[in-house]
Amino acid sequence: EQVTVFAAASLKNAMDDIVASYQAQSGHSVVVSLAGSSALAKQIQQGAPADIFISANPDWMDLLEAEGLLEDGSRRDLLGNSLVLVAHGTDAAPVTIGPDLDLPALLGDGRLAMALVDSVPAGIYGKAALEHLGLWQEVAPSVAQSDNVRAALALVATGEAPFGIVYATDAGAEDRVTVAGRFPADSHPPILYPVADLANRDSAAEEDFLTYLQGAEARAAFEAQGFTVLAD
Amino acid sequence: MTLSVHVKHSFPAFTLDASFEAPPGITVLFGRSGSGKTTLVNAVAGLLRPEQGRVAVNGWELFDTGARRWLPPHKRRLGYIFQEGRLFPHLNVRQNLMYGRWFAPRDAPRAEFGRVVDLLGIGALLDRRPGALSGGEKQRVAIGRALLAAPRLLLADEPLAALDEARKAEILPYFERLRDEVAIPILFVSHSAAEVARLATTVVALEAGRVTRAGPAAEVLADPAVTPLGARAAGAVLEAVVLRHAEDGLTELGAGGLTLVVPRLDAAPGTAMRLRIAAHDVILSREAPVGLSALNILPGTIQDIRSGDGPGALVSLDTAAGRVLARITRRSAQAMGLEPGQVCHAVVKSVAVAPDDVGGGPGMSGLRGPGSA
Amino acid sequence: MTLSVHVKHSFPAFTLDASFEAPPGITVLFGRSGSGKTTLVNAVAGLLRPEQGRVAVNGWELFDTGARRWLPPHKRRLGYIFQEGRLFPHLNVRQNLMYGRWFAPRDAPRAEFGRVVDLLGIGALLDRRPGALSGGEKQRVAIGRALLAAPRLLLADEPLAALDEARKAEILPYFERLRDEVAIPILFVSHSAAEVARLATTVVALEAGRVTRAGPAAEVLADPAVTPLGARAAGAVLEAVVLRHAEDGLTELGAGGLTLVVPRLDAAPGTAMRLRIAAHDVILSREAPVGLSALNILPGTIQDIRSGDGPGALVSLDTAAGRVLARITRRSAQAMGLEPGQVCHAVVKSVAVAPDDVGGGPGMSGLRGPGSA
Amino acid sequence: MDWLGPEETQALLLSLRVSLWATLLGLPLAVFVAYALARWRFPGHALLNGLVHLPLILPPVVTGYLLLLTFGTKGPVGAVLQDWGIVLAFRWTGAALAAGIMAFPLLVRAIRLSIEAVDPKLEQAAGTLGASRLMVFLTVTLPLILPGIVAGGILGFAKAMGEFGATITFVSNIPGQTRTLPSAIYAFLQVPGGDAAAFRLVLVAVAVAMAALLLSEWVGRRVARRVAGQ
Amino acid sequence: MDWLGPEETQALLLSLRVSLWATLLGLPLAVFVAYALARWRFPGHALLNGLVHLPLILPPVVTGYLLLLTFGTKGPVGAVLQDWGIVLAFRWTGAALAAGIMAFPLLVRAIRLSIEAVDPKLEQAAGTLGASRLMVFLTVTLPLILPGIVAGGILGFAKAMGEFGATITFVSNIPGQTRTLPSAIYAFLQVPGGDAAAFRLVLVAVAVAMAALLLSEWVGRRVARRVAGQ
Ligand SMILES: Nc1ncnc2c1ncn2[C@@H]1O[C@H](COP(=O)(O)OP(=O)(O)OP(=O)(O)O)[C@@H](O)[C@H]1O
Ligand SMILES: Nc1ncnc2c1ncn2[C@@H]1O[C@H](COP(=O)(O)OP(=O)(O)OP(=O)(O)O)[C@@H](O)[C@H]1O
Ligand code: MOO
Ligand SMILES: [Mg+2]
Ligand SMILES: [Mg+2]
Repeated sequence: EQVTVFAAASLKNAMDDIVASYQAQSGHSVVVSLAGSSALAKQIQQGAPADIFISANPDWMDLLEAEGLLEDGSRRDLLGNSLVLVAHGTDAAPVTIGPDLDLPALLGDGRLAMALVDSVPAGIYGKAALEHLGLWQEVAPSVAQSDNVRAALALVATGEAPFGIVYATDAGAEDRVTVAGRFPADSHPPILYPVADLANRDSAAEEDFLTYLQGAEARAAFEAQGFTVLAD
Repeated sequence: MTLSVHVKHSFPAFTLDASFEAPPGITVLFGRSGSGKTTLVNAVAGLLRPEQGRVAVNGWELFDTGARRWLPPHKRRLGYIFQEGRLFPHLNVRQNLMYGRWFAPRDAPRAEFGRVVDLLGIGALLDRRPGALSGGEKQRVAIGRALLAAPRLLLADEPLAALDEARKAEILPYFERLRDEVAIPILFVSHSAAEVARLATTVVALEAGRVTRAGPAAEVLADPAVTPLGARAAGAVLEAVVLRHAEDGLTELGAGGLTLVVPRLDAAPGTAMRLRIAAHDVILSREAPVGLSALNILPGTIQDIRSGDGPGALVSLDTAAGRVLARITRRSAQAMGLEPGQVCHAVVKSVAVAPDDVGGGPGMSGLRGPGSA
Repeated sequence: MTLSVHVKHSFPAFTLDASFEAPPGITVLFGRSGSGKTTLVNAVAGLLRPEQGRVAVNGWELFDTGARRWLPPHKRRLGYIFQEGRLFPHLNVRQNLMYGRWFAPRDAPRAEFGRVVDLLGIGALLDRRPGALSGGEKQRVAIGRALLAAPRLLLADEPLAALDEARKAEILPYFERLRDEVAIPILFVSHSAAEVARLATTVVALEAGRVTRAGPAAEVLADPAVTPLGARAAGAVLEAVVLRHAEDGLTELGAGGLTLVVPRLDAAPGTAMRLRIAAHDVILSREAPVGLSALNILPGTIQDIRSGDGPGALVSLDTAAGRVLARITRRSAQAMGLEPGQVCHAVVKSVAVAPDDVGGGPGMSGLRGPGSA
Repeated sequence: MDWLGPEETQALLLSLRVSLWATLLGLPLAVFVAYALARWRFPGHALLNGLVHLPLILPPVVTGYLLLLTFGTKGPVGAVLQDWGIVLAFRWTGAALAAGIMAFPLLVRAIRLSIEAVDPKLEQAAGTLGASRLMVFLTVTLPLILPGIVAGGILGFAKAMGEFGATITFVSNIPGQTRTLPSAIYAFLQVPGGDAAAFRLVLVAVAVAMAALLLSEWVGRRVARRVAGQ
Repeated sequence: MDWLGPEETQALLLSLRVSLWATLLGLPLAVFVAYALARWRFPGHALLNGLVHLPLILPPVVTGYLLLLTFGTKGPVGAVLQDWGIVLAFRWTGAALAAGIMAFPLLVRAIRLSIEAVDPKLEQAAGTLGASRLMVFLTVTLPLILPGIVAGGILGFAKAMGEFGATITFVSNIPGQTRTLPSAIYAFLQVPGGDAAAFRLVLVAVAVAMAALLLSEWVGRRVARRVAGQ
């Protein structure tokens, strides 16, 4: 049997590993469509042949839920993530992220790279965190917004922007940047990746894979990429 | 009437308003550059939709703005030789030539491909593309393309302008044959006096978009008041019959009991011919001249002497062979004391009756073809 | 030599290998369609880079493959009248005409704009674009464009082919004036016997890419062995001086003590002229003829009688006015018992010396301009 | 293609299939539309012209979203097509539709330019020789605009090979069905460490497109020589 | 534009500025490149041709990334430009560069097609009349290819108006500097419930592009009539 998973593109590496091992052991086949959460959600609204949706953004999942497109009770918060401040270069000095951080001084006339602060989750979380810390007002004019976290990270990696705010999962694997500091978890709403079974058709394989996603092997794969696994 | 044309159309700076009726044969349209010849032909072809008018060929209406009838060009069964070639650049010469045939009805009478190709001397070009042909080569292919389209109406806009005299002399008889044998009506634009004189059944003169004169060729060309092609175009046409071919390369023709000598013609004795004698090639003599190199001497009676502003005078002479025109100076006319009613001799050099001016007469279908010209 | 041309070039199915030297004046290139005329002119213009050759104008080398010299076309100071017009579609007629002037050196002698426009009758077209001009109108604009470019070498590829006789008659004198007054070397392609006879200083005959005959016009045209333009081209050129203008519209010319009468010429008494008498316009008479309408009778001695395969014979007669050629039938020659050495009379109708065949002679710069022709 | 994994090979082959179909099916329609725009005056001319250019003007994501709304299984057109057994949503056919629509303005412009360069006098000449309007088009206009069709075709093919935004929005990114080369590249770029793999795929895309380009240049030159009549 | 907020008006004006500059600056270079590709044979012909088409073939994100690597302040070209005082990163100038590069293949193709349709015999004629190659180009070729330039221009302008992926990747999204209409639209589409706002902006983009299109049609028709010589 085949299971189609619509997953946020940032989960690619983890999903690749999980799917490979799941297929080997279950005999079912799993295809994963990777795109932005908004695109995937809209496609599901339009009747996409997806069985499972993993969103990088609770809002889109909320929407689908409100429209009754989710299997009742199937929604779980699968993963968590955290925000970090990255700096260009391999030996940037660590900073403490708190209300006292003089971010403007740190930036100089450089830019702070973020994902779109009003529409892309990483940007929304980042802005919320900065606002919570009282830093947003002074830094807002210096923010360069990218359409996704990876593009923001690329700006820091190439040195176009001296600093950026990205997910911890993204920062780890890029060796042209250093993690200068971590945002306190309470400085922003929890970063959640909800998963749900979609209400179109059901199969045993679908249930099976959902369970597998929350199992130990999946957990290892997710954690290897830097995610926090929330399901239990 | 074979060809009935009534066309009114205005461009910003030019108005065409032309009407004429023409019998079977070749209708030659002439007039100065910009007088509206091409515009008129385009209207007949359907490439220009005139504001008003009616054109019919052999009673078949091509369009009639009054009756709101309009045949698109491709239904008019035309062979149009354009003033500017218009060969298809992406097709080779052979394909250009065959183009019209693809669309002609199966049962249409077809010109023979090989014969047309030979006539036009384009056999060596068949596999080439038009892009690198010489000016005359292009024009010849364009002629071939129109001839091979099995047209019911042939439109030829200065088809021979780019050709050398020798080539012209080869192609002209083919048009005559179309006129006589195949009996396709032909609308032919020409600037050349020789072509007009030779081919025209009907002559239509255009000036600034209007027809200034239209009528049978012999009549229009013999009218001293009309010398639209220059003084050299005036002339008379005689009907003659081939008598015999002499060994010295000359052919003797009989016309009204008189004998005329011309360079050898390829026509069997007994064949009826049309001879054109240009007015400027005729010398008049009061007495029967002797010891002259000119072989043709036609006695006759002066009908009329017309003189215009210039130094010339046009004398019409009634001879047993028909009316002959002579263009002489007023001074000579005075010196010789010429008067209507007098007897006089027209002296015509045999070589002045050149091949260009000899054509098969109308109504002799099948007797002479281009192959024998 | 003004114009020195040596060109070798091969196309897949055609090879041009032509050499000639021409003195100042107009060099007329003729030959059948496809004989290589345009190719040769293109090589002179630099539009074709021949495999081998050298072209020089008044000693100025345009190219020499031996010396690896190559002037690009725009440095050659040309006025090229193309066989196919090539007007700039995006420019109006005035801009087309002025185009060459933009690039000519300031101090180049310039044809007067208004005069050229008047001559060509294109004054009413100046603000129009070429797209909707008639065939002849386009050609006239193309002529104007070349003339106004202040060229040092004029190349004219059948410039008059699309024009009516009247228009041709108006334009021809202009080329003569260029030849005589402005003294620009002109390479002129023509199929027309009248044009060749009238304009040519030098005649170059091409056949299948090779020069078959090249030499002074009078010589080539008077050579009965060469009748490349058809029998009608043979003729002789006489030098004459204007004597007086009679009231009856005729002009009397003196040539070697003999008087010739032609239709009125616009040239002051005393002006030297060149008259061409076509061989087929001459009748011979053993006796001095009387009572004939022909006004010009030139006594002379037979020099030579040539006859070819055809029925014709070409008789050269030495008269006081110069050599005259007569084309008659062999039959007449026999009947009249003509022999070299005999005295004979050439009868020429005055009107046969038509305007087309009268031109200003060489070396009479400034005496006649197109304005007075 | 040893160094391409099976998924990547799959993406490459899919991209080729999608782009070829998009171009091949788009061309006839593009020729028709270009002809109409170049030669006919009709009410709605400006509207049609605008519609053709729309995919160029809109951010690809918007085009994709509009496609999803229209041709999705719940969309007005998609539902009808589905009744006929034609499913576009989330199939490679839908990817071809998206690529075709994104490439369409490029096809039309190139072809229209060529049509406008055809001398109507040649078409008239064909008409006088008995060719109906359709035959004139087929025997004269069409061969003469071949260079434009080739140029438009390669432009469209290249665009289709690179199309991403509209495709991923309309038909998602399903391996084997709708995961084209650009979508695969996108996915690699979204995760840490994917750059190398992404650039390998970029090289593949470039190589393929270059090959197509060279081919089209060669064809174009032959065709042009033919049309120039030499 | 009452119903557009100040930020949206800003995005619209920025998009117009970026697209106009991208098109206007791209055109002369496109004419030069198109001429070289159409008329000259030189080593690297195929390479240049490929390079021109590259932005079409690559997913826009990749193009944007390559731009970043090349024209960023740390990139080889960007660093040099910065020494000259030209900064592209995070500036509208960079957005114009991205848009221009994405539009470039469209400009070049249209113009190249037009150049190939110019009868070299007219250029030769100009040469015989004394015009040097440059003057022939300026007085004959250029006016004759104006329809192609107009067509390419509008195509490029439309593409520039819609360009998003390369722009946002290269110069990010900074209100007033690099937040173009498509960036704004994209942002709205990323949040649930943003459709309405996005579609309002889409309508604005469409209206502007349609106006440009109508203008170009009108200009194009005038120019074509001029060139057709009537
Ligand atoms: N580019 C070319 N490639 C191949 N053959 C050519 C090329 N240009 C001319 N020819 C051939 O060379 C021959 C001479 O051509 P050219 O144009 O010089 O003739 P022409 O004497 O000017 O004839 P016309 O009086 O018909 O204009 C022709 O047979 C022509 O087909
Ligand atoms: N489409 C047009 N728009 C405006 N004027 C035109 C158009 N077509 C022709 N004319 C004008 O109408 C007149 C007649 O043109 P036409 O082509 O019929 O002349 P023509 O008798 O064929 O001349 P030619 O012997 O020079 O070919 C010319 O003055 C020409 O400029
Ligand atoms: O129009 Mo795009 O930015 O090539 O998908
Ligand atoms: Mg005409
Ligand atoms: Mg020629």
